[in-house]
Amino acid sequence: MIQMEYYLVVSTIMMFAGIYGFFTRRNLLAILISVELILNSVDINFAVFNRFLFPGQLEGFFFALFAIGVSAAETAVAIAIIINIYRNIRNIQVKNMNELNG
Amino acid sequence: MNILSLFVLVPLLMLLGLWLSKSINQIRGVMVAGSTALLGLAVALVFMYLGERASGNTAEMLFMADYVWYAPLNIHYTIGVDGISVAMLLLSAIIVFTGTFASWRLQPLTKEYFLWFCLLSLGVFGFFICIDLFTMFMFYEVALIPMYLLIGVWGSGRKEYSAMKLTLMLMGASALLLAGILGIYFGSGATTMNILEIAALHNIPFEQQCIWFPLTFIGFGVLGALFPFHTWSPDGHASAPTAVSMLHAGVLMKLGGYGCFRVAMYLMPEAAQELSWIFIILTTISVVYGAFSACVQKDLKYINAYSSVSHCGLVLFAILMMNSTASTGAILQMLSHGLMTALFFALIGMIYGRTHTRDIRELNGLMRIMPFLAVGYVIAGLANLGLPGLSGFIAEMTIFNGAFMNDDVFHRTVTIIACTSIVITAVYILRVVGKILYGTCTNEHHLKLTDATWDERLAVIFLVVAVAGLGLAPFWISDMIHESVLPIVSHLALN
Amino acid sequence: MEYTILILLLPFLSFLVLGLAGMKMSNRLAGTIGTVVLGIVAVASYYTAFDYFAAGRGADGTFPTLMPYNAVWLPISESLHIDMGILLDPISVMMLVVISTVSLMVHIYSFGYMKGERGFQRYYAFLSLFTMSMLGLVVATNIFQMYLFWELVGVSSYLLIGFYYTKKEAIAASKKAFIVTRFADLGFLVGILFYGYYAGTFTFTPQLQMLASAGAMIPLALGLMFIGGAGKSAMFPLHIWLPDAMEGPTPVSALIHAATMVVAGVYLVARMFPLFIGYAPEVLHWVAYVGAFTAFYAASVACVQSDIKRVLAFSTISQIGFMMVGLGVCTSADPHDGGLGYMAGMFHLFTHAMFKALLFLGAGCIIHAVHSNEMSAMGGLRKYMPVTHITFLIACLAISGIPPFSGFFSKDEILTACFAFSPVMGWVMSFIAAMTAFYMFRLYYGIFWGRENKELHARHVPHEAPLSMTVPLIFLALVTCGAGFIPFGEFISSNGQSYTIHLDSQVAITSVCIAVVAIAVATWMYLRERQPVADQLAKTFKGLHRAAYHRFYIDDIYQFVTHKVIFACVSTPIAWFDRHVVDQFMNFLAWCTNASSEEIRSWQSGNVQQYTRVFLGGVLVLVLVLLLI
Amino acid sequence: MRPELSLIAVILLLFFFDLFAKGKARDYFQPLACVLMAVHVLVNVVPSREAFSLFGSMYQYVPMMSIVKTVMAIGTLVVILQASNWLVGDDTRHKQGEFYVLLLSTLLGMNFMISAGNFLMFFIALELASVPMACLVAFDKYKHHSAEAGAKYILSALFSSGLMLYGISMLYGTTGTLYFDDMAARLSGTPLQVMALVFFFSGLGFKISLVPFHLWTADAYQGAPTTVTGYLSVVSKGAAAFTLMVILMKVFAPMVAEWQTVLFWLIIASITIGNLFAIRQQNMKRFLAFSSISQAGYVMLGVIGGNAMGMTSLVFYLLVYLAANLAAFGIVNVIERNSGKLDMDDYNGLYRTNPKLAFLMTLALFSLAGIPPFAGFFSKFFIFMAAFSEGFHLLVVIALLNTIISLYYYLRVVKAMYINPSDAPIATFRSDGYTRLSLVLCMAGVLLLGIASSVYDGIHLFSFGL
Repeated sequence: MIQMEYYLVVSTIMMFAGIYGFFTRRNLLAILISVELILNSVDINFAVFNRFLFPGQLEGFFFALFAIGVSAAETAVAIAIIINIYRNIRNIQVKNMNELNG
Repeated sequence: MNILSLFVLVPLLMLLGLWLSKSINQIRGVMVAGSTALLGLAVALVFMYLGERASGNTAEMLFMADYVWYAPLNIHYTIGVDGISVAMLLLSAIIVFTGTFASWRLQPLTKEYFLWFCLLSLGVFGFFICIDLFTMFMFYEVALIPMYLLIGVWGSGRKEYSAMKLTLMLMGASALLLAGILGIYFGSGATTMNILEIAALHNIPFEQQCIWFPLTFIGFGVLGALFPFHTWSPDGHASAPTAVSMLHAGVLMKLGGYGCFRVAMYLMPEAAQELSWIFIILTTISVVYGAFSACVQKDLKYINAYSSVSHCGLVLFAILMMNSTASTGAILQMLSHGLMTALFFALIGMIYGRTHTRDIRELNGLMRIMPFLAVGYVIAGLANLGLPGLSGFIAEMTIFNGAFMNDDVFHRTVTIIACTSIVITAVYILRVVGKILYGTCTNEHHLKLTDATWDERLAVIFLVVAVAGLGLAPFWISDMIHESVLPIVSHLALN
Repeated sequence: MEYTILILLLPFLSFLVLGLAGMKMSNRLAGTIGTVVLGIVAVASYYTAFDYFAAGRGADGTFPTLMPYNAVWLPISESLHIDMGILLDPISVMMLVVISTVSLMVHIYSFGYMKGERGFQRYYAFLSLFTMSMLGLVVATNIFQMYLFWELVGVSSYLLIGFYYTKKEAIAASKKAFIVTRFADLGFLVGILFYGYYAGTFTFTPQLQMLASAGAMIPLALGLMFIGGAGKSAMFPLHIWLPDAMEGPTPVSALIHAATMVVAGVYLVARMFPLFIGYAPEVLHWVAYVGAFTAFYAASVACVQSDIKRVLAFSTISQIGFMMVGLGVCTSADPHDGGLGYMAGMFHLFTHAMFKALLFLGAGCIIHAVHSNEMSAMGGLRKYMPVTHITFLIACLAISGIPPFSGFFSKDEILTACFAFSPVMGWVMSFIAAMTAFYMFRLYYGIFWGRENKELHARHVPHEAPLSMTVPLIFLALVTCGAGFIPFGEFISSNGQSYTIHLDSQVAITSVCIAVVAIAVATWMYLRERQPVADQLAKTFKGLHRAAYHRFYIDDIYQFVTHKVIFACVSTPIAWFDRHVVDQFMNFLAWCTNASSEEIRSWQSGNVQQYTRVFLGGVLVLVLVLLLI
Repeated sequence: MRPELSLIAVILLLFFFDLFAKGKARDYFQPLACVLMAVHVLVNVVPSREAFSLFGSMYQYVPMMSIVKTVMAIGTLVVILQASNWLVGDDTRHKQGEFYVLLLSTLLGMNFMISAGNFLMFFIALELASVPMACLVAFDKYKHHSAEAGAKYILSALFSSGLMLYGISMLYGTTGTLYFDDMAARLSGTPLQVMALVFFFSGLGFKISLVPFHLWTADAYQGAPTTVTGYLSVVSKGAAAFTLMVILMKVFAPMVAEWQTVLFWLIIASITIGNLFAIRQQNMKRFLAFSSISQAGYVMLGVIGGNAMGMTSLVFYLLVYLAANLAAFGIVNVIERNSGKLDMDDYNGLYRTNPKLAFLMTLALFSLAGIPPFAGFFSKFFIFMAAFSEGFHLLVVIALLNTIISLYYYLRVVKAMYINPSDAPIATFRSDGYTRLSLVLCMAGVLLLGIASSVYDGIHLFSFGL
């Protein structure tokens, strides 16, 4: 029987892996993927908390489901915008995305 | 309709009229009508006030009216006047009236100029009639902000810099002031922001007073050119157009002294007693310091600005002496300084308008060229150095006598130090008069300059008469003021 | 005696009329208005004097003090208030007479002297203003009213000295006069403040218990007031403005800087005399010492000046010194026992006003004739202008103390008082009297005899002055001859009781002898064309001579103090400090804000990853803050 | 539930109009949208008095919420009015429909967010409010800046919602519920919950753009179409601020000390940093972005007190801020449309050529700077009062001193318009009717909201229930 802590460790690792990726990737798509990592780690959290701590109810699970759905929508929009950028400047490097600054 | 509200209504109507007016003559018409109406109102108010008092009405404030404004926040529009505010209203009306004529031929954007001008006077009048902290503060800021555009657009010299500096310093002060007002209100636990009620409750904890008193006093004091927060004044005055300097030095700087007295000292007497020595030192410095720095200035307006620092310093100095005589003197000094500085700035503006320089090294022998303005200047100067028969003398004498009534070494010393300012004043006034008016004119461009036009003459004569009138027959107004400062002073003396 | 109000009102009205409408009038009209008004005022004052003294003494044997008018002008506090009114007592009445007389003479005289001057109307307006303020000063019912008119006098003197406002020297002189006296008035003011606080009133008759409780404060107050008096009366070292004041028109010098305004200080001391005697005798003695020193100093300077008006100015200073000494040497209020000086001083004030005005007006005629103040331009004028010559001689004899001219009597009384006070003082003052005689006759000979400036007089022949100028001379000469026989003590004495003047024979003889000797020396030195002795002396005592000629450099010291110290070492640094420290501090705050905003610009790099880093960093910091604190 | 329903109705109507309207009919799109929004506003202007909750208290209602929703709706209406002259452009004309639908669905999301009674509900509403917003920000798809701004916005939004979800998950883990009321009862302020609070806070802080969660703001504001920027700066910010207050007061009541500390520092940081950045901005939109950051700090002053006065003054502040800021953006927008100029230097001498616009701009800026007699002064004063009454003296003084800096940069614009000379000022032009109408609305707000105390009193009437 695997205890909750292991799951939490995994999710936490995912979380910070995602954050690390977000901070370091140069490509917008890669960043998007890292974001997905973050969101999924959260989903794991919800599921695990629900399963281990409050087994009587389903709030956590549902939250996870909704979160997945919403994040999918977000990703879709993000990708649309990234494509738009690609149309405009023919690449999707983060470093080319700093015309607005100061 | 309460007569006091008219003081706010008339400027509003003037704003409306200016908004609608198309031609320069319509604008002038509106301004003359409005300012005359205000002057008439002020005079009428004086007589009504004296009549009320004569008929035995001993209330602290007369013509009181109270309209609830923001019920949830206990904010009212409460108005009422005592002798002090009546005197100040009269002063403001006179300055606005003369200021209108002093800016008779102003170009360009005449309409906008007078719009801001009216907004400024609206704020001033509102401030003097209100006895509700919030409303007072609101009108105070209303009076401050038009200054920026008036100086920035119609000014001269480094106008952007001066305007920005003046506005920021004064607004900074009013930020402190706002904190002070909130502190007073919540500290006193009053159910309204009415000054009289807060004073009557008289239960702001001492340690809180020690925080809010300095904030409030400095907040108002900056406008009263309190050392070392006076530096907006020379630049501001130097860059401002004539009528704006008049209004600013003549009326706006008085808001400072008035506020210090009516709000800071009145509502927080214990802290005033406790901390007065700091501010007495500061004001003594500004009295002497202003006079000394005026001695070596090259620009007429700078000289006058520094002398204003000195004289307004005397106002605050007298207020801090905390006895009825000195306080009466302070109010008299406000009146007299307002009138004579307005006169000074008016004349300087007129001279500048002709010679296009204010550098005393480039001016000389004007007495022969523009005798009217020159004589006016001499009179203003004599009033400034306290010639008996003109307004300066009575004010200063009352102040010094009052200040001398605190018979401890500290007060005596600072009083005597302050007295020396009258000598230094003589020095710089005579220096200027000798340099620019006397002698023979060496600048051939100045030789064919003309003397004052009718509108300028009107403004000057009006102010001269006011100065002389106050100086020759001070007793009635001094009585009026004296019986009005008594409640505040007795409140200070309570503890 | 309600009509006395006219004495103040009329000159004021004429000032207003001439000041406002003067430009529209012709010179003649303006002058006439001024003179006529002054004539009325003079008549009124004479009638007042007659009326007052004729009314006789009260039960206590003194003349009563009357106050026809006294009204509160400016309330200071419950107890203190500044009043405006008219106070009549012997000295004020005497001053009324003096001022109106001299002023009237000057008004008439100016007709001729100022003929065709630009600003004739302005001149008469200022004269009226001055007369009004001076009269107001002497009839003041309280010290503050006195101070008020005191200031007005100062201002009108300023205006009159600076009458020729296109002349550099005139401007400088007027400024100097005003500022120096103003500085002295500061003392006066503070003195008044002390007096008002401790005596509890501004009137001259405070309650005694108040004074008793005040202790050392009353002497202090009186001393400070005396500083004010010293300023107006040109006591050393505040005398420096008076010689320069000669830049004004000569009649003005006669009126203000010889007869009336400069004796205001003496009048002030006399006015406060009861308090001085009662509560501050030591201060009174200091008054005497200051007066004596001033008298000596001025006399010594007068001996070497070449500008005739300056000589007269210094002789004025010296004579005022005499009056101060007269008041100062009083040791009690009883004229028979140490109180004589009071009467003597007042008497000398009276006579001096007359003959000094005469001297100045005469000098005016001379300057009018030769268009110069320098003795070098004169000499031998006696044959050109006889009337001036005679009257001038009379005045010189009077001031030198030769009987039967008025100066003799008054100066003799002063000397008597001095000897009564201490022999040293007596001899010192007698010596100064001798110097007086000497320099006056040096002047006289220098003008009317001595070496004549032939070519100048050939180029432009000096002529006798017109009638309007000679008539006042003659009138004043007559007064000078007769005034000595006025039984002055009958009217004025230190305790108000009647006092009959009797000449102390040995003092009288010594003083006359000394005077005669001095005159003889002067004659020997300056009468003839060639003046070897004088030149020889000037050569031998070169340093002393130059020093005296430069008035012992007192003016230069003042110059140094005002310009080098006040302006260069105080004002300029303060102005600099204001601009570069106080003001810059505000700008510095603004600069800091801008600089910091430039500093943090990089935070907004435009890189979204950096944004989120900051985001996360902020979150973590907050968590730490909350958990650790 | 009324506002949401009527809003959904509006959305559907516009959606179908977009589907079926052809040819000339499409020219009535603009007026139709305006009318429908106006109707929506009118329908909801009077709130129903009593509080209630629906869907097992997933949806909660107190009258104040409805007031805020109405305020937001008014803001949206003004934005739509201002959008007209931009939408009729060639590259946007054909997608007006999308604009309205997206815009209004974000508004719908905000309405639900305000009334949320459960974290799931709240999360979905929040995303509904922010995802379409990204599309709006990137609406000018041929402009690189717009796309870049959209990308930055959506990425930051994803990141922040990730963190926020993480926080919510911890809350869930420690309390076992997602319902606000239950959670309030079970919170005890354990370290984990404190951490969760901060994570959650960052999510809303992102939308309100509080420092340090603000860095996307300037870029997004600058890149986005001006009308969208106005919407972002006023409506979404306001809704988020109010929601934050609701949740802090309802859910995190047991941890009041903690969130007050957080707010304390965030307020100081937001006001100061926002001001410091705003000082030297040239681009007007960017400038207004930073000013809105510091304004957000002032708004939070109403929250930190956590009392009724604070709530009232907060809503009042939002209303006034809406009027002033939308006026400013409207003017920036119309100038951009007519002259393509966006820099402060381009405004030099504006008063000579377009006096009316310049004057309105002045009033709007004065109101933002909090200068009487304009509404901004009152709202600022009241919000200071609210914070002061709870004893946050130091905080108020700091905020007050910051007003000097803000005054400085607002005056910079005034200076440019009135004082600075210009050889090539913006040419005189005549703005279209919609814009004028919107400006009139805003000016009415700026001038009257303060003087006429009835509005404040009205809001005060409903400030209960939290």
